[in-house]
Amino acid sequence: MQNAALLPVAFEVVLLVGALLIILVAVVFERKLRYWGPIAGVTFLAAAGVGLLQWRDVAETGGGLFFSAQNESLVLSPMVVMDGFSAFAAIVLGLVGLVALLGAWDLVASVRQRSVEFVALMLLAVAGLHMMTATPNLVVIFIGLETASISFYILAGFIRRSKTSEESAMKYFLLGSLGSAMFLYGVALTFAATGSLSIYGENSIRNFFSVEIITEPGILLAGLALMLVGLFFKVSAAPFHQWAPDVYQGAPSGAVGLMAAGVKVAGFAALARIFISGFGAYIDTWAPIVAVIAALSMIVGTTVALVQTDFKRLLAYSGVAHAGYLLTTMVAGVEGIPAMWFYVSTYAFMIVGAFTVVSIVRGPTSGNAPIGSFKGLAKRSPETGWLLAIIMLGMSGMPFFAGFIGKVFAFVVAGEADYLWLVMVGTLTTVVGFAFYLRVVSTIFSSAEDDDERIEPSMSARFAVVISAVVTVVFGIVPWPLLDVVRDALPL
Amino acid sequence: MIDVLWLVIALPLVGSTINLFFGKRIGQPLAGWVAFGFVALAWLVALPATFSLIDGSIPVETSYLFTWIPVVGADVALLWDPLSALMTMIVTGIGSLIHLYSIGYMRGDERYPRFFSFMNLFIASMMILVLSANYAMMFIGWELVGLSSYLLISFWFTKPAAAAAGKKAFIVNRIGDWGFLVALMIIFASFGTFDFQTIFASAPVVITVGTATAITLLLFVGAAGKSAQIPLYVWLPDAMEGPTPVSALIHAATMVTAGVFMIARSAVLFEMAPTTGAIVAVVGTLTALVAALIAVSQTDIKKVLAYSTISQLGYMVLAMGVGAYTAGIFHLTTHAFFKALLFLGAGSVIHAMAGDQDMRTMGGLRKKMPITFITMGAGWLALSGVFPFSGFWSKDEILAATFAKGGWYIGLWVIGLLVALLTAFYMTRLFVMTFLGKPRWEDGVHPHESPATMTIPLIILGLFTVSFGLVNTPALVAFEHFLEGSFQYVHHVQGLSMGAIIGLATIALIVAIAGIVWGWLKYHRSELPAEDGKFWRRSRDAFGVDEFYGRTIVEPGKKASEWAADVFDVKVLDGIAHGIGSGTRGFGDVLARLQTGQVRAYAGGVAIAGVLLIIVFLAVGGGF
Amino acid sequence: MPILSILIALPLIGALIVALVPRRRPELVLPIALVVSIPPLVAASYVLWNFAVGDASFQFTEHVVLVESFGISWSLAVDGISLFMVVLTALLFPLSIAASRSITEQVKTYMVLMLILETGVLGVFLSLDLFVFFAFFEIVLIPMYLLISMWGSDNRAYAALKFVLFTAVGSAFLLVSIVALAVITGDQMGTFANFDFRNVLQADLSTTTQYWLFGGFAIAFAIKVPLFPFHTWLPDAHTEAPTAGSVILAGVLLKMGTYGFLRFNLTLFPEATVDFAVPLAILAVIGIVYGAAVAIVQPDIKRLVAYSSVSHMGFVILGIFALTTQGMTGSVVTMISHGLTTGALFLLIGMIYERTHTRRIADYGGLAKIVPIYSGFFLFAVFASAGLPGLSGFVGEFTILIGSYLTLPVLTIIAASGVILAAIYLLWAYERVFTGPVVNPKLEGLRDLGFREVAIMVPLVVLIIGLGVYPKPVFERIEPSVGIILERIEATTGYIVPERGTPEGVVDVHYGQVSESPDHEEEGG
Amino acid sequence: MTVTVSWFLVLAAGLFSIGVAGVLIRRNALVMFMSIELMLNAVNLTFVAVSKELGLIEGQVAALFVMVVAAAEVTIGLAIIVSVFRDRSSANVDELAELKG
Repeated sequence: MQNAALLPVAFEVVLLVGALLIILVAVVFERKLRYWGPIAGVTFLAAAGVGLLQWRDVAETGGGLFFSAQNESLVLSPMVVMDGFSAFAAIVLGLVGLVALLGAWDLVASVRQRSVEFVALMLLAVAGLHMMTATPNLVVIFIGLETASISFYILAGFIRRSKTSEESAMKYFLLGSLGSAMFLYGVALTFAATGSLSIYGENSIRNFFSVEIITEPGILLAGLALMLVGLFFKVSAAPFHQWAPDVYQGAPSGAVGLMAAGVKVAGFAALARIFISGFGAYIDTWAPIVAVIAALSMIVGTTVALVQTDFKRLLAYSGVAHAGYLLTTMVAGVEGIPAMWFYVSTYAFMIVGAFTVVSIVRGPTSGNAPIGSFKGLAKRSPETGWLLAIIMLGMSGMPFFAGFIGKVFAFVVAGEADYLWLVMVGTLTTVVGFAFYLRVVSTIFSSAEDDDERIEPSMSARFAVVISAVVTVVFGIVPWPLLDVVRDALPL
Repeated sequence: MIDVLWLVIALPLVGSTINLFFGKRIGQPLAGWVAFGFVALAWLVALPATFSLIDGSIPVETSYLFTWIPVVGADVALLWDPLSALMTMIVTGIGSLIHLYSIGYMRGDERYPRFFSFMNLFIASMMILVLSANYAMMFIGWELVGLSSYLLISFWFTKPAAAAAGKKAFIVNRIGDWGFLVALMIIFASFGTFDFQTIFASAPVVITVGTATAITLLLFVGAAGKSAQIPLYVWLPDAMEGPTPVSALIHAATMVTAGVFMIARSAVLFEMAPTTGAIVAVVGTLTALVAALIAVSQTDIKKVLAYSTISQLGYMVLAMGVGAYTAGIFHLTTHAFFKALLFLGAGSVIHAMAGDQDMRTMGGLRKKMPITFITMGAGWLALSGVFPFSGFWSKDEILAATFAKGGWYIGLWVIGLLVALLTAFYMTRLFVMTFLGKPRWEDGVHPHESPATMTIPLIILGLFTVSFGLVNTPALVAFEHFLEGSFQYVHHVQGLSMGAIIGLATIALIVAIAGIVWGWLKYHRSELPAEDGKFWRRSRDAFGVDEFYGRTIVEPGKKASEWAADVFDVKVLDGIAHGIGSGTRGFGDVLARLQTGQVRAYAGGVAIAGVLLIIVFLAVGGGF
Repeated sequence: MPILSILIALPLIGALIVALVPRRRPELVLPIALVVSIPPLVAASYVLWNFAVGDASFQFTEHVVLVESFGISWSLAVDGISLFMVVLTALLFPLSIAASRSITEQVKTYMVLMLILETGVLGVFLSLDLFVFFAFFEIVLIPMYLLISMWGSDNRAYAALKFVLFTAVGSAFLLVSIVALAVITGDQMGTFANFDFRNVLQADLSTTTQYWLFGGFAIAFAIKVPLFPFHTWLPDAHTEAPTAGSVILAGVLLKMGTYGFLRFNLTLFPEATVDFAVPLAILAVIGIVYGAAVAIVQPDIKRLVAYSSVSHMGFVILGIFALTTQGMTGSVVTMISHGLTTGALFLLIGMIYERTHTRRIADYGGLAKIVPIYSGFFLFAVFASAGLPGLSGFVGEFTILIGSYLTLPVLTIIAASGVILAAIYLLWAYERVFTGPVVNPKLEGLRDLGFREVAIMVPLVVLIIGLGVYPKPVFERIEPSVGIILERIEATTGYIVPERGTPEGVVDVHYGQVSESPDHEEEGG
Repeated sequence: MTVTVSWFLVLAAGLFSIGVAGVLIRRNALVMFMSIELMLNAVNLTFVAVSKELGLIEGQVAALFVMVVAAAEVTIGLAIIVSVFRDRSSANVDELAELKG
């Protein structure tokens, strides 16, 4: 237990320092764009670098628990865990943050003066997200969750005098708070039942089960249920998904990418950490319920996406379905974690790329994005059109795109866990998915009246989309390196 | 000697190819001469082999060429026996003559080379059929002659009737082919091979009478298609839409006899199945009768000959049914000569009449075209069965064989005689209406004798028509003797005494002469007799068989297809698919409607689902 | 030399080359695409040439483990069944590309998609790893979807989506079955999962498991074939697709289904195969008759050919599930032949469509007078498709019928009637389009086929005749591979394949007096 | 009658439920938000009660953290509500239903 080492919290520290630096720079110098953009970018890169360092350190030392206080007056369980799991999350979140920043660049430019806050909030949000993955303490998970959520509430409502943006922020805030509260109550009940807030360590939940018989199983079960509700809500699994389409549609297009991607990554990491690592011994109790929610999410997500006319809502509903596929990996327990990582990390890039394209086509501050407005995109901006098509195919789970590997990986682990019915639901909803993803693809390639109206994406947005598409394609064709990596991205 | 037999197939094929690709450049009439040359060459190649077979210097043998479909043991191999030798001679011999004839007849046609290409193709196909050493290869030829027939019938495809006739011929033949095909399946399942020699040698041991009956009945379905027997004869009259040399070669002399040939080839199997024999005999007799009844009223010269062909094929089939294979094949041979002759003569007449085929506008052509008149006269007498023309000998043998079977076959013999009477009658009618009496042709038509390329074949065929019957008289059974090599596995039935034969022949002759006299009296007068009355009208409509088929088979079939296409496929099958699709969309719509946009509703959803989740957890988590 | 990997990669490399053609030179796209589509044909020919005859095992095997724990590997091989599918694919693509001159919009995209499609199809036929197979099986949808939806005719969006959704529903079941199979295999091998065909083959499956998995595979392949009643996507897809799309769809994509049946269903689940053979054969026979009957009354020439495909593919399925050497071998031959004949028909229809822009039979009439060369080719294709002996279609269907009768006599007799119906729909269509007087004035003065178009047709014509007259080289390469499938079925179930041979009592005077010594016995084997 | 920890837990559960009910029933965004705060306080009560019962300090620390988070939430929440109110002169959430479907 090297309490003194900074590395386990370096990710958060780097991002916080970056955020503070930006605000400082803004205070000291004039609020001009050209300073903090690069600073934020460098910060994200540095954060991802920290993730790599952590990964290497974990590979060497095996990681461990940090920041526990154990003297006579104060006994606090460890607050930070550094393992393959958290290190991988750090790398992914750092890179996703970077890509999201590139994607949001146009938005940053268009909000002018207030862009300082915007960029700082992005950094803080990512810090919060990673905090959810790198702690064994349930309350700290909550704090990370709230840090990220509060930042996102602001980002959603960032466009003043925009009714959609306001509505989006309001809904996100009210419902998000509700979800957070439920999660927290679940934490409290778990604490009440087990007397522990920590997943690892001496006085941990895991140890508790091995030494004590639970006298009040009801409290623990209710606690588990409420924690699940809270996290299901955050990752927008059906039937807790209803906020997502409204929020995504209303929020400024440039900002949605990080919201959608980051929350999925951290949310599933937290789910895996708590339920597989913490309550893994009781997988038989929660897995069937998770499976039902997974099936519901896939069914609801795909069928409702099928009838959407707004691209952002479509992406939101497809996100619900993707939450379902991700939950499918959960029923397999530890075996499913690599599948979860593969899926969520590639999905994060795809969804950021997709929302960046929305931002390119509809403008970074836009709310609504009717699918019709993507007509003829392949002609108006061939590169954007093709890349979006690739991303759509990636999401749909077509072979030779990352989504396919992710799905099959998920199905295999679920099949291994004897959840073949869930796999069947997964494959069939994938077909429904083809219907709406391909609709988008053919819209892109169809001819529009305003064919000549060319769209010139900015350099940064272009970058973001290209990276996203490259990830989609590369990990679709050569997924082996990533598959090897995620096999080690396991929690302690 | 039989090593070169493949040339008999290859030569016409080469001719066909040459004409197909270079015909236009070769030009008229050279293209025709090329085609003729290849067929004649084929005949020449086969000639020495035939003689060797006749004088017994070579045995019956099979010449293996190459393996066709290994898994079903189907080879391309040629069987050279008297039957195939005879057919080869007929096909290449008469084929050469008809090619020669066509050089003049088709002169001026835009697609002259194409015609000869198709004709050569037919000869090649027919040779495949005839020379095949197994059923599989026979089936190739069987279908290929169907193809050539299709191509040639609808040669003048811009005439809708010609196009339709070609299609009809092919499709009706295909119905027969279905039978043949199924027979092949049973043969393979029973014998494991298609090879004639093997099958015939082992049939009595390997298959039961039931199997033999099934095989032979199905083979007969095939034969009925090709040889235009009831109920599949309807294509042959329509086939007259083709150029007349085609009618002569394919639809009179050669292709239509393929069915008979096939039965004769399969004689061993038919011998094993007396039931089939009876059915074949009855079908043959009825076909002969029905066709003759239709032939008496036709006014189109080619239609008369067409129905006459059907009728004569009925005789041959009858012969097959009663087991008189040699007699049937003999009649096939003589018929090939005189029917080819009659068709070519008719072609000559049509040529002279500038395309008119209606006998009511002919008459008195005797003087204008004497060669045609004389040669056709020979054909007329031969077909009518007048002594000593060839038809007399061959037809008589069939009738005698039928009579010899005794029992209810006597009834068939009586019908056979009736058909003989009708045959003599309608042939006389044809001959008289065409050549005798006063000219009835319209102004501007100037009948003339045809050129030498057309008359020489007529003369040659005429000679054969007159004399060929003599090769197989009761006294001189050379023909039968020759064919014995092909029927070595067939048990011969006891023949009739010479006296009975002569007696039966006399009866037949009397009937034939009666028919001629009747016809002569009725038609050899200045005014054509009115041919009305119910019988004549029905007969002229061919008893409405085509319409009947249309009503009972074609239309309902089309209706069923339309129902399947427009209702079942679109409404039911696609309906289910669309139903699933719109069901999914509907489900999505309903769920989307739940998405009211109301924050409180969403919160309610979360709360309710949360409570449910807690309840479920408490319910399933008892085992904690 | 990993020739099969090269074979798969070549079209993809070609696609890259085509993609690099400068935007300003669209006229270069087609020639370049044509040129880059030749190397795959050369490679396929190399494989064909070096294929060891009489060897039933997989040849040219390549095996590279990709993911150890999942048992996923890059495992390629050909046997007698896939060999000809590969060659057919490699042949039809250059022809289709050459026939795509009427594509004027976004030519580059079109050609790139075509070449990607070729890679996908080759991958399907060559990969032995179930995971990789599925990936290729599924990816084929995308280029095809785009080809239909971007260059199709009026109702293309509907047709394209229908095509994808139908096939994808099948794939959904396929994927579940593959996952289950891989997991079961993995369990038995002590690893997580295993997708390798040869390992999967060793897995011990209970009868019930076989039933389920067979069902999953069968649905996917039945939709792809398409087997009645899953065929309704086919007419729409065929009709709306551009010429090359139809050619490839009919020529090779449908074969992925029948190939799948042979390679996976029959090989992996012998017990289920024996038990499900009759129901599937019944569907096949319904398809034969139904497809042909519906084809008769189609007003659209492409729809007519599409339904004829349903009929022809029914023969293939019947031959497969008759479970006899003859039937199965015939099925593979029919797969080849159908690719050639239907490919030829669609190419021809495309050629006339380029000139007249109508597919309605009623708009035509008397074409034979105006465009005789074209008509000649068309008539040839018609008869090839109708199964005229001496042409390829007959060889396959004849062998199927002969073979199927051994185990399914009644069904086969019904199936044989498809031969009659084929003549009806094809000849009637020919009659209406080509014969009679020219009614439609628009048809006057149509151009006959040019050199390029004749050059496209000639290889097909030659192959159709070649396969019809001398199919032995094809048969002797297919038969051993089919043989081991049947051997496996015999070894694991109580089923006994009716052997071709001489039944008791048959006196074999076969060439008793032969003029030449035929080396017949060796050839049969 | 001794007041055991269960009493506190039941009270907290009651408070939490009232909070949830408030969110569901009230239309005013501000009141809804207050209800959420009520839920958080119910959680705090649970933490503290359990912490006392088990003699663990963690629960009390957690309660402190939650208060801080709640405070942060308040600032942001109020800002959003004010911003909406400024635009629409109403804090009735039922009127915020443009985004749906």
